[in-house]
Amino acid sequence: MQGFLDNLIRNAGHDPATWPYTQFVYLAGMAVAALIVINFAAIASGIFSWAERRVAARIQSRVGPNRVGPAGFLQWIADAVKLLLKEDLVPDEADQFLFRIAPYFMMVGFCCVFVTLPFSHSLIVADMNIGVFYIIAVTALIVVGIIMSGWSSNSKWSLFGAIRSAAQIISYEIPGGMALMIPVMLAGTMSTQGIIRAQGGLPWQWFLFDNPAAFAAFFIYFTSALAEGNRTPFDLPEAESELVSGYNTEYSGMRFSYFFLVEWGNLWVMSALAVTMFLGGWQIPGLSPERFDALTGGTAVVAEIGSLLIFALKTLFFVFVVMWLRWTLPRIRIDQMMSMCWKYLVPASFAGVLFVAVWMLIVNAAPWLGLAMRFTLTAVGALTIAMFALRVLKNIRDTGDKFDFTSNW
Amino acid sequence: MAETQAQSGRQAEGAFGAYVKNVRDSAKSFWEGMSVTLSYMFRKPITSQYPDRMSVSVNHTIPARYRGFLEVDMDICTACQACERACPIQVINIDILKGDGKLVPKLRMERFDIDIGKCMYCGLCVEPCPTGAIQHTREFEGAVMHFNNLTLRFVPDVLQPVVAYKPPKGADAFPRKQLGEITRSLIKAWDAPPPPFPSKEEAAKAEHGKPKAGALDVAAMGRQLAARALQVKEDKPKLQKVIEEAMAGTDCGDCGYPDCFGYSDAIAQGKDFSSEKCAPGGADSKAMLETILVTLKTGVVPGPGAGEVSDGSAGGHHKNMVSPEGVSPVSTEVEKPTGPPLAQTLSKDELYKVVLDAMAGTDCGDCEYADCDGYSKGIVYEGQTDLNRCAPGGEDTRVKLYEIMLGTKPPAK
Amino acid sequence: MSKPLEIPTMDMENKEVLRRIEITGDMLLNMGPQHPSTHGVINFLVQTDGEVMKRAIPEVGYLHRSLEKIGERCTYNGYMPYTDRVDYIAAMFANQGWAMAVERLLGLQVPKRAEYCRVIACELNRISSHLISVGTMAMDVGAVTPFPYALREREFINDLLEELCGARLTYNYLRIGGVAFDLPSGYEDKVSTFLDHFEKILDEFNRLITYNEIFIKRLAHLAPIPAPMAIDYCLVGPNLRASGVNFDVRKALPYSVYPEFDFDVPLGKGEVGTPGDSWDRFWCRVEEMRQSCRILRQALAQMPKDPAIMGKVPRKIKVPEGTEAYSRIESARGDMQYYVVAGSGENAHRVKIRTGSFTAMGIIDALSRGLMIADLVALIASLDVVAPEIDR
Amino acid sequence: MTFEEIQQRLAAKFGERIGALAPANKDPFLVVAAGDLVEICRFAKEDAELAFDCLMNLSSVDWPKKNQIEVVYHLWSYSKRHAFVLKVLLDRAQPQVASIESVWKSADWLEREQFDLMGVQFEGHPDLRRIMMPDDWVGNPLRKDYAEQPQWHNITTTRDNSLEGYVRLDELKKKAAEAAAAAAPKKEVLQ
Repeated sequence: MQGFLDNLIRNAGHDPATWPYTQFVYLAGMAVAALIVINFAAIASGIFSWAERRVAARIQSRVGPNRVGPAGFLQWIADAVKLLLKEDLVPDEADQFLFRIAPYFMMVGFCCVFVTLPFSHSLIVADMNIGVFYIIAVTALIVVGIIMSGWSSNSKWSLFGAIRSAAQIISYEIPGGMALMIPVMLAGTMSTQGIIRAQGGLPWQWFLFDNPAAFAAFFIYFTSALAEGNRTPFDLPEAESELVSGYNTEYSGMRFSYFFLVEWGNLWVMSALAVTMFLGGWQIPGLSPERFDALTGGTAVVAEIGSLLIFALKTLFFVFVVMWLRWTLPRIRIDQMMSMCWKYLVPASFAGVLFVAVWMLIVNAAPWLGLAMRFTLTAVGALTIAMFALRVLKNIRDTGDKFDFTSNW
Repeated sequence: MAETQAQSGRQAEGAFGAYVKNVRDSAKSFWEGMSVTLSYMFRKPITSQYPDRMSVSVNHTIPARYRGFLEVDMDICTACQACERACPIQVINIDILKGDGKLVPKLRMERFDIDIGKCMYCGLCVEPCPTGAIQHTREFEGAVMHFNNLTLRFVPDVLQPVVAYKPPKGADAFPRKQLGEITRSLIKAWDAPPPPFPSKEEAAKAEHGKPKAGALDVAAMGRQLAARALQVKEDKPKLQKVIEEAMAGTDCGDCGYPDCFGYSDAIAQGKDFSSEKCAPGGADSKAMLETILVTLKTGVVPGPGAGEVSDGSAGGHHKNMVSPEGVSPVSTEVEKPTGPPLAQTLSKDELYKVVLDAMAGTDCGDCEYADCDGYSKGIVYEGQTDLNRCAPGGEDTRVKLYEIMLGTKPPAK
Repeated sequence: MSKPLEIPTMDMENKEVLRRIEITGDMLLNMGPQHPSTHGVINFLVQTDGEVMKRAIPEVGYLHRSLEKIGERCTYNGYMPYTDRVDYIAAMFANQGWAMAVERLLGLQVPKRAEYCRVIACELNRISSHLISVGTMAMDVGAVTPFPYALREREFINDLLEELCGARLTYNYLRIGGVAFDLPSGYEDKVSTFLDHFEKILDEFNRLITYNEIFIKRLAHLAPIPAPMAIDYCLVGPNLRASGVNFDVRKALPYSVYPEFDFDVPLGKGEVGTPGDSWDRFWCRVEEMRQSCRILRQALAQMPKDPAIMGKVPRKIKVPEGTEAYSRIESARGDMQYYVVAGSGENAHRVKIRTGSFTAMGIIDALSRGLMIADLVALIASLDVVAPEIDR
Repeated sequence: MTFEEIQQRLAAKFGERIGALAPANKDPFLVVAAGDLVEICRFAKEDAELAFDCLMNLSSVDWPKKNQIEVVYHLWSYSKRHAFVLKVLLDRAQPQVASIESVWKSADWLEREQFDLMGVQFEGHPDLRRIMMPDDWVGNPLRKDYAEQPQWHNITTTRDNSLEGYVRLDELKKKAAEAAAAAAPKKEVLQ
C-alpha cells in the first residue's frame, strides 16, 4: 500500500522522500484502508450471521429467516439496526469503566488482523514480512477484552465464561502457532503473500498436500482456530445450556453488537488464514505468480478479479464448514478441552514441525519423492471427499427421503 | 471410583494405543455425524410457514375431533345444566328463569357464558349434553385485545332470555347450525375493547338480587299441583303427568332415571320417595315435590299457613342448585300437615326411606350409629325414641323427624 | 479421562446453615429457578470451588399446584383432566394410572378393545416423551441439532394423538372404565407408516449423536449409580434399568393387555463406560423407543373386533368411604403409582401420586459431590426429571 | 410371599406387637405402633426372607372425624417381587413418628413432603424442612381443615373472577329496562 501511495505522490509531481506532507498522505491512506477493512469486517459478519441462521435452519430441517428482503438477506441489517436502537444498559454493581471499554478491546484485536490478511493478488493492506507472527500476536488482544467483560459484569456466570475462555484461547494459541510454523518453513517467509506465492494454483501444489505433517498441521490449526473463536465444539465460554451466554450475558444494544461482530467476523479471519497458509490462497491454476505480475491492462484487471473470486470462494467454503461443525457436534467439558490441547494437539504439532524439517532435507536430496508424496496425498484427499459425498447420498436414501435442494426455501 | 477400573483397562493397551484409538474414534464418529447433518442440507425442510405461506389453509389440516373453543347452539339447548355440573373448574355459567309453563315459559336461559380464558378444553362438558348443543369447534386462534373479552356469551341480550328447547320424544338427531359458525361470529368481537364494567360500588347500589317480574311463585304452584294430584290420586298415568310438571323436564338423567318420565312414574307408583333427585330443578322442584308427596300421604292440600317461610326471590340470581356438599339448605318448608303422622300411615320400608331422606346424609356418626342408615333403621325398626341426635341436620331434621314420627312440633331445644 | 477429585465433605445440616456460614474459598451459586437446562422451574443451590462442585442442593416446589388437594374436590371423572397436568409430557400414563386406580376401587372390568386403545395411545406417548428427554439431553450437552430432529418426530406423534383424542399434549382421552373415543378410520395404517419411517430415523439418530465420541466422552463414567443405591433411592424406569435392575412393571406386574405382547426390556451394560452411568440411561431410553415400536405393531395387528370401548360405569360413581386402591403403571419416567382412598360423596378422600422424577431428585444431592457444573447439567438431563412431576 | 405369610413372619419376630392384618377391601395393611416402626422396617429390610429393599411410597391420610392422621408406608422387594403396606395411626393434633431415612434413603424426600403438606413430625430426619411450600408458609395444605392465607409477602393468593364484570353489566341493563317498563306500563305478554 505504501508503494501505491508513493506513486500517487510522484504523479502529483512531488518526491515522496522530501515532500513535507507525505506523512499526512500516508495517514490519510491508512485511514481510508482502515475504513474499507472495518466496513468489510462488519458487513461480512452481518452476512455470516444471516448465512449461519439459514444453514443451521436447513440442517435442522426448518426454514430460517426468509421474510426480510429476498430470501431474508436483509435480516442482518434489521438485526443491526435493532441492536443499535436497543438500550445498552450497564448493571449498577458492574465495574463501570471496564464494562464499557471491554468491547472496544475485542474490536481492536479483531480488526488489526485484517492488516496482513490478503484478499487477492495485490489487494492487501500491508504485506509485512512478519505477517503470520503479527496475526498470532494481535489475536491475543481478544482474550483481554473477554476477561474484562466477564469480570466487570459482576455476575458469577459471566465470570465463569470469562475464565473458561481465557484458559481456552491462551492454551490453544500454542498448537495453533506451531501448526502455522509448517507453511512458514515450507515457504521460507512469514509474509502472507509470500506464502501464497510459494504455493501453486493446482491442488497438488498446495502446502496441504505437500507432506503428511502439513496435512495434519492443517487440521491442528483448524481445531485451535475453532477454540480461539469460541466455536463449537469449544463454545464453553458462552455455553447456552450452562452459563446462559457466558461473558456477554449482561451486555445489550450497541455493546453487544461488538461481541456479535467479533464472533462472526472471526469466521472470515479463521478461514482466510487457513486458505492462505494451506490451500494456495488466490493462486489461479495455470497462471504462475511471475506471469501474473507481468500482466498489464485489461487482462490484469480480469486476473485480479479472478484471484479475488478464488480466494473468496475457498474462504466461504471453510466458513460453511465451521457453521456446519457448530450444528453437529456437542460441547466438550473444560477439563477435556485442556487435556485435548496439551496431550493431543501440542505434541502432534511439535512432532509435525520436526517431521517437516527432516522432510525438506529429504525432498532436496530426492525431489521425485516430494512429487510422489504430493500426488498420493491429493489422491487420498479426493478419495475421501468422494466417499463422503456417497455417504451423504446414502443417508438421504436410508430414511426414505429424496434429494431436494430447491423447495421450501 | 468405578472409572479408575476402566482407566486401568486402557493403560494395559499402552498410552500410545489409547491416543490413536481416541483419535480414530473421534474421526469416525465425526464422519458419521457430519454426513448426517450435511444430508439434511439436501432435504426438504419439514416446517410449514404458518400463517400466510401454507400450502393448504390450517383449518383443513386440523382433525375432526380437535377440541378448540366451545360452541353452544342455543336452539337445541334444553337448559339442563349438565355441562355446568360436569365442568371441573366451573367455566360454564348458566342463569335460569323458571316459569309455570302457561303465562311464562317453563325454562328460560337468561345467561349462558363460557369463560374461554379459563377453559382447559378437556371435553368433559360435551359428553353429558343430551342434545349435543355444546360442541368443540376447530377454532384456536385466541389472540384478544383484553382478557375480559375472552368470555363467549351465547345469550346475546340479557333482556331477551332464550327459551329452553323441548326435544320431541324419542328424537336422537337434533338440527344444529354449522359447527363453528356461532363461535366465529362471537370471536369477531374479541378485537373490540371490552365493555366498560361498572365498579363494584355502583353495582351494589343497583340493589343486587331484587326479584324480577314474571318469576315463579314456588309455594303457590306447589299447592296447585298438590291439589290436582289429590284428585287423580288413583289414575297413575295422570298422577305421573302432574308430578312431572313439578320437575325441570330436561330429561338429563342426573336423577338416575333415563328421563323425567321415569322419575315421575317411580314417584307415582310409590317406588321412590326422594324429592331432591332433580338436579336441574334444584330447590324449587324439591319443594314442589315435597308438597305433592305430603299431600298424597295426608290427603289434605296444605293451605298458605302463617308458618310458611318466605324463600325470598324464587329463582333469583343465586345458584339455584343444591349446594355441592349435598346437605340440603334450609329450603322452603311447607306448613305442618294436620293429618296423622306418617309413622302410622306408611309401611316400615317406606317410612325408613322417608326418615333416611329427612336426615343430613353425612354419615358423620355423631348419633353414635355408624351412619345415617343405621340411625334411621334404629328409629324405624328398633324403636329408637331419641330424635335429636342428627347434629349436622340440626333443627331442620329435628322438625321433620318429629313431624314424621309423632306429627307434633319438637319441644324447644 | 478425568478422575473425579476427592473433596473433603463439609458437614452441613440444611440450607440455612449454607447461607449463614461464611464459606471461605467456595462460591455459592444459585443455578435456577430460571435456568435454561433445569427442565422446568427447579433451583439448585450449588456450592462450588471454581468449576468443581462440593454440593448441589435441589430446591423444588415452584410448580406445586397441589393436584392431590384438587383430587379431593373433583368427581372421579372430573379429575381426569388434572391427571394430564401431573406430567404433561407423558399425560396418557397419568390418565391410565388414575383410571386403573378407580377401576380397582369399583372392581370394574374394562373391555378388551378399550385396553388395546389405551396401550396404543400410551406407547405412542412413551415414544414422544422419550424423544423429548433424548433431545433435551443432547442439547444440554451442546449438540443443538438432535433436538429439532426429535421434535420433528414428536410432531408426527402429536398429530396422530390429536386425531385420536382431540388434543396434542393434555389428552383427557381415558375415562373410568374405558376410553372416550374409538380409533378413527384408517388410523392403523397411519400409525404403521409412521413406525416404518421412525425406525429408520432412530438409526440415523444413533449415528448422529449416541455414538458420537464427544457425546460419549461427556457422559461415560458420569455419576454411575450402582444397583443397590438406585433401589435404595427408589429410582424407577429407565434410570433403574440403566443400573442393571431388570424391573419393568409391564413385565413384572403385568397389567392391561401387556402380557399378550412380546417385547424385551433394555438393561444398562456399561457399553462405553461403567454400568449405570449417564450414557446408559440415555441408551436405555433410545432402546425403549424401539421396543415401543414393536409393541405398537403387535397391538395394531391383534386389535380385537368387538366394538365395545366402555365398561358398565354408573353415571354417578360413589364408593363406600375408606376403601383404598393402589395402582402401578410403567410411565415414561418409570413406575408411577396412585394411592386413592375413597371419600363419602362422589370424590376421593385422599389421592397420592408417587412419580419417578420426585425420587430421582432425591439422588442428585448425593451424586453431585465432585462433579463439574457441566456434569450437573448432563446428570439432570440423564435422570430425565420434569418439574411438574416433581412438584405436582 | 403373600400378605399373610409376611404378617406371620413379622409376628414370629416381634410377637404380640404385630396386630392382625386389617383387610381394606383391596390391599390388606398392617397397623403398627409408632414406637417400634423403625425396628420393624429395619427387620423387613435386612431379613433374607422379606428383603424389602425399597420404600415405594410414603403418604399420609387425614381423618378429622377419627381425629387421626394415618401415615402409610408401601414397601416393595425387587428381589422377591412382593409388596406390603404398613400403617401408623397418629394423633391429629401432634402427629409424631420416627424417621426411617436411616433404613431407606428414598424416605428423605418422601418424609419432607408429608412434613410440609400434612404437618407430620419425623424425628431424626437429617434435613426436615418444607419442600413444596416456601419456608415461612403457615399451615399444612393437605389437612382437611386447611384455610389458605389470603396473601404471602403481599402477593394475593386469590384472583377475582373476570366474569363478575359481565354480571354487574347485566344487572345494570336489567335495572334500566325495569325502570323503562315501570315508566311505560304495558301488559306482560307470553313470548
